[in-house]
Amino acid sequence: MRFEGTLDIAAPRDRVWSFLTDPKQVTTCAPDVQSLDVTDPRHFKVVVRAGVGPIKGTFSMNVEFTELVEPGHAIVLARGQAPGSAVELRSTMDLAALDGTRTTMKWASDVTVSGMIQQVGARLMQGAADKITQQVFSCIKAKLEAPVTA
Amino acid sequence: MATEIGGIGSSVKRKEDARFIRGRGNYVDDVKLPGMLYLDIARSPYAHARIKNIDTSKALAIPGVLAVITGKDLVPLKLEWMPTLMSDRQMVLPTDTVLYQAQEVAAVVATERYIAADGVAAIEVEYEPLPVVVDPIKALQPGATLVREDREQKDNHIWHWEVGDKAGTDKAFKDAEVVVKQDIYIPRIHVSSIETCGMVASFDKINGKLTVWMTTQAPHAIRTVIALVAGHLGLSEERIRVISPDIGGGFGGKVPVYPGYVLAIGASVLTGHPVKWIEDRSENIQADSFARDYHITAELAAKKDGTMQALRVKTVADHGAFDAAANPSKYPAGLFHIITGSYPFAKSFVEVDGAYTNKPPGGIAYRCSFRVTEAAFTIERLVDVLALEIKKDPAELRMQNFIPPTAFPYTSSLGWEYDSGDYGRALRLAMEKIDYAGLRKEQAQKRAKGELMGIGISSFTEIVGAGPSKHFDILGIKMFDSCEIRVHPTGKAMVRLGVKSQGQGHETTFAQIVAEELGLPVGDIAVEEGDTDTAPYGLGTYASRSTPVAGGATAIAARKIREKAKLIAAHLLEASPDDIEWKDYKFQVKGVPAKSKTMQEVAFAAYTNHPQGMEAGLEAVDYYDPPNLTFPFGSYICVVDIDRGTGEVKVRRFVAVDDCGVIINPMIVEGQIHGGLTMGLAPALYEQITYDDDGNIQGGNFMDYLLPTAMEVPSWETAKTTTPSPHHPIGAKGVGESATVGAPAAIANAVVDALAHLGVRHIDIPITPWKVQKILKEKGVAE
Amino acid sequence: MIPAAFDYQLAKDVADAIQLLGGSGGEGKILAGGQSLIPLMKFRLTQPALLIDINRVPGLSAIKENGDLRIGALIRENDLEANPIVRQRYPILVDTAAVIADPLVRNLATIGGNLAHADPANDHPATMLALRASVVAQGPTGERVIPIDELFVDTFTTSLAPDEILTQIRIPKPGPRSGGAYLKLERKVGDFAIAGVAVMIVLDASGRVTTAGIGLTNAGPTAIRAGRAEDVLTGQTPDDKTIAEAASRAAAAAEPVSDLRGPAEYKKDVFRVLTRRAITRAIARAKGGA
Amino acid sequence: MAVEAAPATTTGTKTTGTRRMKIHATVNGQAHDVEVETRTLLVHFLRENIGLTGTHIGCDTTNCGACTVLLNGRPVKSCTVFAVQADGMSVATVEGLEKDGKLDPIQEGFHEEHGLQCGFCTPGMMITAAALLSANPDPSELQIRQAISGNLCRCTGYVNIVKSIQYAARKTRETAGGKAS
Repeated sequence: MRFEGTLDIAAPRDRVWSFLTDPKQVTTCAPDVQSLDVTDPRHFKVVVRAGVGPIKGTFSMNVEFTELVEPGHAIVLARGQAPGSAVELRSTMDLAALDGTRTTMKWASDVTVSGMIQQVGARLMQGAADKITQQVFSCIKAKLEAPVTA
Repeated sequence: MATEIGGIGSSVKRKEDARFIRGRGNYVDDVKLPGMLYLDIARSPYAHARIKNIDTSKALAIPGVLAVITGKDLVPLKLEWMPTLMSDRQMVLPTDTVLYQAQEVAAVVATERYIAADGVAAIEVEYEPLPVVVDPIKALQPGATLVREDREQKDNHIWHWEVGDKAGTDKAFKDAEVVVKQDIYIPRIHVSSIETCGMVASFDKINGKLTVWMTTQAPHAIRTVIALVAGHLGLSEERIRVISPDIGGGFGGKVPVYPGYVLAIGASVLTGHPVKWIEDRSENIQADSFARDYHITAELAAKKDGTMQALRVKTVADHGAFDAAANPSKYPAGLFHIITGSYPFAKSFVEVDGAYTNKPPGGIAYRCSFRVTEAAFTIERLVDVLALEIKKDPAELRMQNFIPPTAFPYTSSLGWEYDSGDYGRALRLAMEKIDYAGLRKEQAQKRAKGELMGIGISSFTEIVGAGPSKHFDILGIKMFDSCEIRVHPTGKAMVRLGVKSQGQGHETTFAQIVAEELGLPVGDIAVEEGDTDTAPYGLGTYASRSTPVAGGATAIAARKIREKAKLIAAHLLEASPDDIEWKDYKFQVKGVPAKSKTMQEVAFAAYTNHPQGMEAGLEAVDYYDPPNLTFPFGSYICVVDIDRGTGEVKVRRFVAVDDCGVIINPMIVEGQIHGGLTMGLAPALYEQITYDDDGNIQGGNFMDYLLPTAMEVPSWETAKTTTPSPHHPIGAKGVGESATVGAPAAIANAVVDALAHLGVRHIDIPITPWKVQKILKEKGVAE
Repeated sequence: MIPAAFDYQLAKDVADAIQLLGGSGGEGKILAGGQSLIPLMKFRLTQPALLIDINRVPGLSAIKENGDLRIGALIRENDLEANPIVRQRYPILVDTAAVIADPLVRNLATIGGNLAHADPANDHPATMLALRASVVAQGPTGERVIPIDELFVDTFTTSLAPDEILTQIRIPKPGPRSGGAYLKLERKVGDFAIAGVAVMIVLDASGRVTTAGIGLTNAGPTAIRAGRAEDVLTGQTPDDKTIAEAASRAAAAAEPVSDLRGPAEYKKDVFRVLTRRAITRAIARAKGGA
Repeated sequence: MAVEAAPATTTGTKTTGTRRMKIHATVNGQAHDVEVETRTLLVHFLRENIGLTGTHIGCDTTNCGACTVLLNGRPVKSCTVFAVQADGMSVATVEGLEKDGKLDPIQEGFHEEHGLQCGFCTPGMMITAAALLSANPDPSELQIRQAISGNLCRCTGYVNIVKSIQYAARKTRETAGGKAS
């Protein structure tokens, strides 16, 4: 399943860049994070609970920034599984500075779900993945636009 | 007299019902042993991936989880691979790469069923997904993703197999007045017997004996395979006992050896405890052997007047990650070359190529002998395509071409010798019973009003009873079958067979054969099967072979007993054996019917008063090597109505005329036909397993794999003709699979017939409402 | 096949259930019929920490009529289908209950669960939209009535608060000359809908439609009301043309997904066909036909 | 109906319920008091705790009906009910059909009309038939097919199952009519 979109974020590009590429910050927008374990700046493990309504899987995700090209291009590959199911998320993000205070982020992500969740919930997959992806990216926008507290 | 003793031809009520109707059946999951542990299996969500790490720590931390077995643990025991029945090999557990979704990856052994399931949920496997190939046609093209890295041959081609006169056939096609060609895809389906597969394995460390209760249709063959796989661990064949208890339906799905069996045995040997493994339905559908999945291109050459001359068929067979089909070893495409069916093609040529894909392994029967439904469906669809091409009534075209009754035994251009047949008689009876002419009139009237009604015919010829030892073996073991009969002093008998019923009623039908041959009441004859410590060696029950092969062994074993009994009778009647004749189920002095001895009297004498110099006792065993296969046939006609708004197809009527030679028990035969027709309707309209491009199974549980309920099935109408098999001891041919072979084509032909006036020639099964709707829209006749 | 472990608590009454639900920190689930919840638990797709069994809660298992029809949330589908009041004056409810899953599941499945689960494939939501019903929700601070149009928020998500329980369904009393019908196309008995259409029609003395209700099953993330299709019928004396127009508007409102139950385009067309057939049957029933 | 909450398992978190519970259930007329895990499915309770293996498991998605039993007289799929829900209730399984050595007309019908082959779906079919006939002593073929539409059979093609239930209906009506019961 493929989703894409563009976001206008009222925040300077370097701030957006440092938010997106810092596991501790970006995972605050992941759904229902249970634990985070950063192995190195480009690799981290995060356990999330994602799903739709009562159907929820606890996924332990291995995440890797496969491409980091300062200041505006990043690709992240997240692969994880829950009992009997597996999910893979590949997202590309491209940042363009509109001006000193605003950035446009063009994003695209491919989500493949396989195993039990995909079979039993096949008819709900498209809707669920779309919703979760939108939540993640609007959360990133909100966090970045929030006034920088001391 | 036959009816009093319950012999051949009488509808004896089933002896095995007594336990089933009381809920006292003894299926594998009912077996409970002291100290029994439970095994459950963790499976891959990916269709092709490298296993980077298996973390079993969380699982082992659960109280009650005793062990987690992975591929690495099997390597020192040389159990990570096992042979398939088609001399390929199959992983028990992968050591580095999974090749299909739902493949076994690790096994948990725990003290309780629920704890084992918790253990499976706690196993964390790190995968690195690899490219997937699911289309066998693409798999055979150069550069395709390689499924099997463990073979020297670095491509996905398994085998090429062909039969027939290629040059002669090509010439016939060049000279033909009419040629019709049709691509036919017969989708992947699954037997889905209501009982899934399972085993209780119990290894006794003291005397080194392994006893397993398992869902197998071929207990002896399995015992030999276990000895081959685990012999080096001390599990030699005399120390293995396979018990196939009551089986909840098999249909071919319980012939193969599945990894779960080997894991349960391994776990029992390791722990010294009995270990029970019972798979869930999703595991059964997603990982156990599939059926069909044939990509066929078929061509038929004929004269303008409809005389069929030549047949040319090319097929790609999708076998998944390992060739785990259950065919006789010389026939990688089973008996597909019965595809000339009921018609005397002068020239024919068939070729099949097997391909690996990232899907579960297999290729078992699904109630259709070996690839016989694929063959019957193709020819019976192709005949209708020809009928449409030359605008001839499909019944007339069949009648004109049938192999005439006088031509039998008939040798087909693909090398089969059909034992007997009378195809015209069966079709005529079916046409009478359903009022074919009246239906055509009704169809015309309906068509005038824009209503869509179809009439479909299928006049199939089947090939069962594998088979003559000249050509038929499985892993080298010849496909004979066996029967051992022992008559007790009080005239009761114990019969033991090398086959194993999964619902076909052997305890009744085989008792009837012995009743007929020995004149003993059927109620006095006990029949046992499935325990390799007591039953004579046999190749098991599938491909409708029980009656043709073990039935032959039973009749001949009984006749051996009768020969000895005759000598005893002569001794009792103080007459020469030459003056004794077996008549009206008694030994009579020729011409003096009053001087006679019953078998009971003779049996008693065999233990109390046998002639000196003769062995006491009255028993015999026979290993029957059938001289030929048997060729049941039939003509089916069905009527369908199509809802022009939703595209739904409803089978309004279905008349099935079957000929399976001499019938032992008409009631049981009719039951086999009802069940077979339903497993013919199911793939025609409802059942299919598909995979997306990532190898994710679609339809891997009963929510989406649609077994028909009582509401989707018409009230089947059946009738029979009887054309005995000349070479079988009692003239019987076997019937378990005929209806599953013949029905899909009848239904598909009926739907195409309903739309033929719109130029429709073919629709692949399953014929779903949206396939039909799409056609109705394109042709502008949708509601 | 084997659910994960959970804490179990039998609720004595509605207040007890609400208190348990409130205290579970969002990890508690109500167990009524269990015919949707337990299958998800067996696949471990949902693992509630606490199961609150309300099957013995009094007061939720009655069907009575005073003005509107009041159906207790614990009414089993088979009891709804067999109820004399329902069979006599609410044939649309009989149509709907009769096609939910299969007869054995319907001995446990409840009408409250069917609505609260908010699965777009469930059948009662569309029917309740057509009937313009409402539901009663009880929470720690008391009871409130939620019009059906405000109940379904998203797939598996309703406007019920985390500590509220759906206790009753209320259906306005159908005036004279009113009739309803529910049609569902399923691949076989026991399946979810490929498409389902509920239609409720009220006619005036001259045969003109005074109110029309059309609800669609499996037509999007939730059951949806085909408002523009209703508008075509309202105020008209229905003839083939208006019915056909209403049917195509209903199809236009539907946004089904392509899946094993067929391509989206096919489903949209089935919505058109079923809407036309359901309107025709509803009108016949409104005029006193079968 | 005594509900003794077994001591709540202290798993650190605030427990508001129990993971194990003693239940009292009457199965085929015999009372049983058994402690079960709350997650124990009714079908496993019957097969493993009570040892009645006549009720079978054929699927994992509540489709096949091989596990059908009567719960307080109503046929339900016992794979989709927790044993704790049956506390204080009566359960009837196939083993309870035969009374004092006399087969129920349904059992007789399935034998006489060859209504079974492998026998695996038969217990569920017969329990569903028993519930049907107690509600409708003279069902039409369509009503029978509707009633068993939640029970899958792979062997018989349903024709003889319908005949078996019709046989049982006739036999029950005859005996009911024959003697003033």
